Amino acid sequence: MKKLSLAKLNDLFAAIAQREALYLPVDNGTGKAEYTKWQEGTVYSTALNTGRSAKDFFFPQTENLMEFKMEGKRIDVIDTREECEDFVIFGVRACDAASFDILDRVYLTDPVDTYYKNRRQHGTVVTMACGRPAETCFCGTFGIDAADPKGDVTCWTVEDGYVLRANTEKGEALLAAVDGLLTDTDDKAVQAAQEKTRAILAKLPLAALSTEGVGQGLTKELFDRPEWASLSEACLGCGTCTFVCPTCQCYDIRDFDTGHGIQRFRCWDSCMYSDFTKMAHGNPRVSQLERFRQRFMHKLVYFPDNNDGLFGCVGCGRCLARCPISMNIVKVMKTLAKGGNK
Amino acid sequence: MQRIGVFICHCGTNIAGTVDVKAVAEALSHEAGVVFSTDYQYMCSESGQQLMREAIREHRLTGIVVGSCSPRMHEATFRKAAAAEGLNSYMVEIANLREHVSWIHKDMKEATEKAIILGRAAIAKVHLNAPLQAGESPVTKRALVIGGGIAGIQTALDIAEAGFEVDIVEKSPTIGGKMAQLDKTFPTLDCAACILTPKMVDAAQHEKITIYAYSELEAVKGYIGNFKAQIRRKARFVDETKCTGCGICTEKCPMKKAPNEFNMGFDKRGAVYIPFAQAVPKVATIDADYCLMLKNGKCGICSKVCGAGAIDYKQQDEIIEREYGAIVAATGFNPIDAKVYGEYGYGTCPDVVTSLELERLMNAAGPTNGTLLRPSDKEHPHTVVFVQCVGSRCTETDERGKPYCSKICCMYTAKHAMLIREKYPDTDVYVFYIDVRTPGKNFDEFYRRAVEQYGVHYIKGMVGKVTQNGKQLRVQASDLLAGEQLHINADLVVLATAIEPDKTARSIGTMLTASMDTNDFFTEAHPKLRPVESPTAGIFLSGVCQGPKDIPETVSQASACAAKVIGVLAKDKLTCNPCVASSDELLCNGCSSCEKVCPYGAITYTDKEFRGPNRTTLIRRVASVNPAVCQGCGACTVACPSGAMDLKGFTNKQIMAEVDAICK
Amino acid sequence: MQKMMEKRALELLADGTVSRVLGWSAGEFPYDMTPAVFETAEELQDGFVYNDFCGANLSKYLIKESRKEGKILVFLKPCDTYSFNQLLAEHRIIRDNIYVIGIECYGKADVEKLKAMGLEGITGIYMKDGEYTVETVYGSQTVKAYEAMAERCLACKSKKHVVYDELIGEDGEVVTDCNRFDMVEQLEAMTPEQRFAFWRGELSRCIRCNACRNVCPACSCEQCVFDNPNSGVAQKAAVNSFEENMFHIIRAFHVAGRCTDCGECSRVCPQNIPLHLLNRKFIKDMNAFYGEYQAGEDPDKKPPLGTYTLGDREA
Amino acid sequence: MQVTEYKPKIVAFCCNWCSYAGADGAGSARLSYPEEVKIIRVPCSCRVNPMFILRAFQRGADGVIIAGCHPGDCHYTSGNYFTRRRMALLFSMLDYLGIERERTRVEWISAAEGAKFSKTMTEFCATVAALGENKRLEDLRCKK
Amino acid sequence: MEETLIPYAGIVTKITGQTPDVKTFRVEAPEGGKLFEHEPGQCAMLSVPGISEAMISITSSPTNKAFMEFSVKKCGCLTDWLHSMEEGQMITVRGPYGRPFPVHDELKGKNLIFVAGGIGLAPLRSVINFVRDNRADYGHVDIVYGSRSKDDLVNYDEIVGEWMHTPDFNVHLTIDREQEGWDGHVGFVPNYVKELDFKPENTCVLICGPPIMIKFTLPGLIELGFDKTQIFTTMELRMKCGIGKCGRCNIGNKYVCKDGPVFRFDQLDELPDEY
Repeated sequence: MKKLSLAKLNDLFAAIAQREALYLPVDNGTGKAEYTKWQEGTVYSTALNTGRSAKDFFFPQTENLMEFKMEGKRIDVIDTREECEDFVIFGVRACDAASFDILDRVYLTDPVDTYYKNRRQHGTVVTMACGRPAETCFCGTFGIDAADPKGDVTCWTVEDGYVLRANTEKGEALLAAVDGLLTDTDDKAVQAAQEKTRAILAKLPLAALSTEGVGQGLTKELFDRPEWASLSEACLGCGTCTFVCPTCQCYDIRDFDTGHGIQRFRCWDSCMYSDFTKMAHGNPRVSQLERFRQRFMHKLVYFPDNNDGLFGCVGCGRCLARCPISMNIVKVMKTLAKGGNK
Repeated sequence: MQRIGVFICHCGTNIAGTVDVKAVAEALSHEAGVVFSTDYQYMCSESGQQLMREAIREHRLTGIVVGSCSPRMHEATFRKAAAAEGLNSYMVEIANLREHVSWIHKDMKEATEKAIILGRAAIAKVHLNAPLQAGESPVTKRALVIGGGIAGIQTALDIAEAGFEVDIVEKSPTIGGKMAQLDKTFPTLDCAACILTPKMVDAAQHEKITIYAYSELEAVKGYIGNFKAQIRRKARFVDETKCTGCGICTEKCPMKKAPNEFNMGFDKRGAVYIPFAQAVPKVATIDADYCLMLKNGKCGICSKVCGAGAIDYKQQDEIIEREYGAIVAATGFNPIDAKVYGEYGYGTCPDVVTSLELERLMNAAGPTNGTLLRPSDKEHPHTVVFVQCVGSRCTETDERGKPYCSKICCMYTAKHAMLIREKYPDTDVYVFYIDVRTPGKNFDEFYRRAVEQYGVHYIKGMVGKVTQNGKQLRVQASDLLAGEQLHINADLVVLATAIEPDKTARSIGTMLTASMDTNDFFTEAHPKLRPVESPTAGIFLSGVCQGPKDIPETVSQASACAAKVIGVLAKDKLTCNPCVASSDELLCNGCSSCEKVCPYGAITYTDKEFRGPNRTTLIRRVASVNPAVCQGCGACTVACPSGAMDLKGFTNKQIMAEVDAICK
Repeated sequence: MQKMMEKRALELLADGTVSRVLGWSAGEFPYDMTPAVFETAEELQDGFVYNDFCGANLSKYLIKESRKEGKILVFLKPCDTYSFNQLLAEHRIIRDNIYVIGIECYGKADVEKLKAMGLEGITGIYMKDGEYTVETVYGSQTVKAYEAMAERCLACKSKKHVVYDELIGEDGEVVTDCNRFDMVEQLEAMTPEQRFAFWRGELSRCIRCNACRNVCPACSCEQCVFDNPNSGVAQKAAVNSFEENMFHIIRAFHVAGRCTDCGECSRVCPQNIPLHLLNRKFIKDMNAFYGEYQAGEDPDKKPPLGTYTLGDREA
Repeated sequence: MQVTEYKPKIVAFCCNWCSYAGADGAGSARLSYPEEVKIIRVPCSCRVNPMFILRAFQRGADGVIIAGCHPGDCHYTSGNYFTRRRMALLFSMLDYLGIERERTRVEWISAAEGAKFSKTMTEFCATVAALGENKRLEDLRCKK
Repeated sequence: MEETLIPYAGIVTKITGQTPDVKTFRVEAPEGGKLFEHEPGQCAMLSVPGISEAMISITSSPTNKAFMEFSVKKCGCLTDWLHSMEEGQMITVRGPYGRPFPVHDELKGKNLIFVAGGIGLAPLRSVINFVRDNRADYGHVDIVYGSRSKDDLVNYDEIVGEWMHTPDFNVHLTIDREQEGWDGHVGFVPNYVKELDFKPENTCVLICGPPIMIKFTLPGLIELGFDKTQIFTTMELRMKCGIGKCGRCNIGNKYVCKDGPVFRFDQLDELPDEY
């Protein structure tokens, strides 16, 4: 393990930024932190988490896939892909770091999504262990340890500085490059910090939330549960939960006529939208009930079904804080867990 | 994907002179969907249309783009040609390469580029065009003529003769208009009353004509074939049906202080009056501004003397509603107020009069019984000076006058001069003019008679000032040809004041939604080819309300106008404009935003059943548009937030496609 | 208040006046109430909650709910009654199927404000004497109620219920000295460059989640133009600055004269974009150009964009 | 050194009855105006949806002008009154967003006012040219 | 690196009108030949850039080495556009997507019954022609094909001209209502299947058509003694990516584009009823 003194944090950023683009949480002026590109003077925000998740780095809200030149009867397909530049994301929390595994399961399985892979290969993730989790946090429910996040490099805030640990080759390369700023250290301070965090985690209101009643193989049991009706009743059908969610990965492919060619781009889509599955002659998910159910069944049943029991939620709590009508996955899980034969 | 044919017209050299038509046709041939592109000398000619028709057949065209003159000119021509070949007329779009390109741009390269862009926009639109079918609407077989002057009377008579009912609405107590006030008429010098009054009587007696005199148009709704008009019948305080026109009341009325409008205020009339002997309808009218009974309830003499019991002091304005298939504006004119030209002394010197006032001073039925006397001292004038173009043909900077030529002044002044010289050969007559304009049959001969036979002094020059000089008027003027200043001591000065549309024309134009020019003359649908129609369908123009004209011209225009009206009324059904709004019921949420902005009340709402999820039925309120009532303005399409309301022929997507093509 | 509302709802359910009750149900935390429909006395007693965090405007749910069998009871705050009236004027809800109880309101709290004060790990919030005692896993703290009041409530335009069948609590008055246009005026006073920078900063955060639109009682189209592939302007993502502008300008324009300024758009925005400032600009302009108009106040009054006068100012 | 003036793209929505005819009138009278102005014919100025205006800016227009009949002269009685209200509000909103107010305009031009048409377009073009390229409402995807 | 989302541009070399609302498009690579190989039952994403993209089953057999064919019914934005196209124009194609009919294993050596309604013949045609070209590998073949009217029968010429003359092929055509010039069977497909009294032994059924047809044919087959494991169908849902990532075509945990479109009926039973 390596140590960075408190005073040298900015030097670390400068050193990284000299090599490659560095993104870290910065207060955006509305009391929320968002990932922002570091430049001299940028102040790292220690806020618990960013408003938007870190998935944008690998799965941006919109991205161009290709272009078409159309002339008369002719169509030319233009591959606009370019090799991505190396970059570092600093300060990713355990939940978001875990979300990358979930996205990988989708985008890196055959056929590989080359747009995603390109970014993933060139991005180095530096995680930051949590110190002050909030009431909306429940990453522990999905076996994620907020005190020991994954990532290429893990970082802990300790009393007199930061302790860093490289977890991967990419991480080691990063630390090696800034070695001049670091000193060797043992894991005592880290353990103390972790204990403190874990003690708080245990006191959180959602600490006891379990995955009992949901998970792999429960499609038949859960699909027709009557509670879906009341759970989905107030849902506005907006995309807030999906768009702030670090694991939601549905997308739409659209064409845009620029006047001198067709740009085909993809953008985030939401299974909560009424037109998500709409076809020329009907919609298999006719009402918000079906759409609402799809989102939670996907995270809690279908995804685990197809991914060895891994849940499609990391407990970051963003949807809890952001849903306009305060309906969320925790309420769904608790309702489903309560009496399965209502 | 449409199969589009592009036809670029040279319009002789009108377009081809500035636009490289071959290059345009070539460039547009590469646009998606264009399967045929060519240029031709005159697309609107028979052979041009033939070329288009052959191309439609040969290339199985589904859409046409013509690059030519304005669609306001030949859109209909090309639509007809397409329809003749079985292609829906509304699959034709025009790129305006003449009025909007070749005629305004000089640089060949730039004009050609612009022409190509406009062509692309038209192609982009045609791609989204859909065949449209015109609906039909019924025609109310009655016409309304607004104004009862010679124009209105002639139009009404002609329409009535063709067998259709006509209503004349006249704001004054009698029809007849300005012509009734005239003495003699040029160039034949027959007396105005002699030729006008029989027509007035004809109108009054015609079974198809109803005259609403002393009435004003209140409101008009509807559209061609189906207008609804509200007419205010102002209270005459005399029952028209009972009054015999005997005139006893007018004689006995003790209140004799009302200025007599008919005689231009030179004499007085009673509070109850008949404007002139030949008035139609010949009924008395009580002037509420002067009637003692109406003002303070004391008098009532007319009521007592009226044998027919026609006087009704309690009469109220009445509003009647009538339906019409066509409306004619024949609102006429007035001379401008000459007081604004203070330098001519009008209003301050009593012996400075206007030409229309002179008409009354010379008329046998006028205040002087036809003897020309000065207003000031009732003496014979020995020197008369006429001033031409008072308020006509003014430059833009002169805010008092009109930019146009009033057209009739040269001729009536020649007439006046001639008549004075004939009746009173001892009188010297001077005419100061800028130009003498005498185009018209026998006009120039008439003018030359005035100069050569009657010895009228025509002086090219301007009158600078007229001042009172004792009993006489001192006229300062310049003789441009002699290059000298003149001072003339005159007994009478006559101003040939400009004429302007009647003040009521503006509000009537607004009611009729008929457009007007800056001078408040009604705009014709086309200055040359459709001179008697307003651009608003079903509204026609008769007489001076469209522009200055003399009596023969007015009468011929009035008849032309009647012919156009008859053309509408003769039809049992009119083809509607298919470019109307329509609502997509699947998108409409029945919020009523569209209804609020529809000027025609064409939108109504119904509760309809729709299929909901899981075989349920939903009842929703949705808008529907009556295509016969909708005129296609599109106000509703913007009021509609969901985009349910769209306008056929000008759909959101079509307009956006044009925008895209233009901005590309 | 909650007790009175619950009691009255139980009575109306029991006597058959209504068959359902639209209110709020309890959440995981003291502040995350979800709008809910209760059909039985048990459901009401179990789950009905009303407190200072019940900010959601329930009127839009009535579009769907008033079309169902039976009458529904709805609790409306003063500002919600304006939305209700506007929906009524637009024929979107069926009045006969709704029983409106107006509830007095002196402003709702905004949990975001508490969190911005550094209150993390909230486990309980208790109201007493104009103060909130906020308990967190990191200790407890008291906060003055007005410090936690939602922005929209600080600029409340009316405490009057414009429609109701009965009232619980007092009916208030229209707030004549409300300062809701202050921020609009501040922006107007800036240079175009400053305004452009301000709005770029705000709108560039948009993630096009459509929460503002979907919560808006005025946005009740069967299908939004931005969702309709045939409209030619359909967009799904805030691809760039243009599309951000386009969406928000057109949305504001579509609700202009119909927006009651209920403030839901800004409340729900996950990116804290002050969307109400767009709507308020239109409201302010319409008031200034065409005379005072408050959407929802009088359903029979013609909206500014549905009428005109001959002497209107030029564009 | 000669500075080449910026040539803006101008979209002019003209109502069929007055302003389009006014444009024809300008043509008939050979009253020129810059070729940057391209006219789109609409039945009435009230047909112009704010979406069209934004669309034009998106696609590369630098200025948008809406021309209709004079108030009181609308072929459809009231269309231009609604245009006036809508555009007053829309333009004010654009201004509020910091988008140059001068890039948008409403003008009343009658069928008889060919001279006014030409003058208005010339002036508007010059105003927009002075502002330069539309940056604040541009869509980079549509730039070549 | 290959990216499946990036399509090939292909030339539509031939357009054949099949019925009033169905056309068959022959697509070839610009340099000639096929854009890619596929298995019977697989689909491809056809697109006209700027218009839309849609998943269409490949109706030609993999044994056809010269070109691919797609039969398209006019029912939306893209299909409307395709129907208005002309020969020589280009479109884009990507794929192949999805799991094919198991022609190399489960179906091999079996008697095959094809049951199709309307445009539902399109995916089956690929299998039918594959079977004709590998005749020795399969047993007896029955084809039951029905449509609203004679004019709505897709590939009529091929059926009458070729399939009817293939050894050990029985083609049973039916139309919904009596029609002049039709002396064949009249009636709905489900009833006709029962009337034909097929034997379940060593037989597999491949069925494709409108949901209502499938719904009523299935019990008939069960009645005749067929097991759900012997019956295969192919599904259609809204698809965008074609590779199980965009998230919209799932039924439960299965993605139609990746895990389907071909399903065996016993597999479908495992899925929730949301299609």
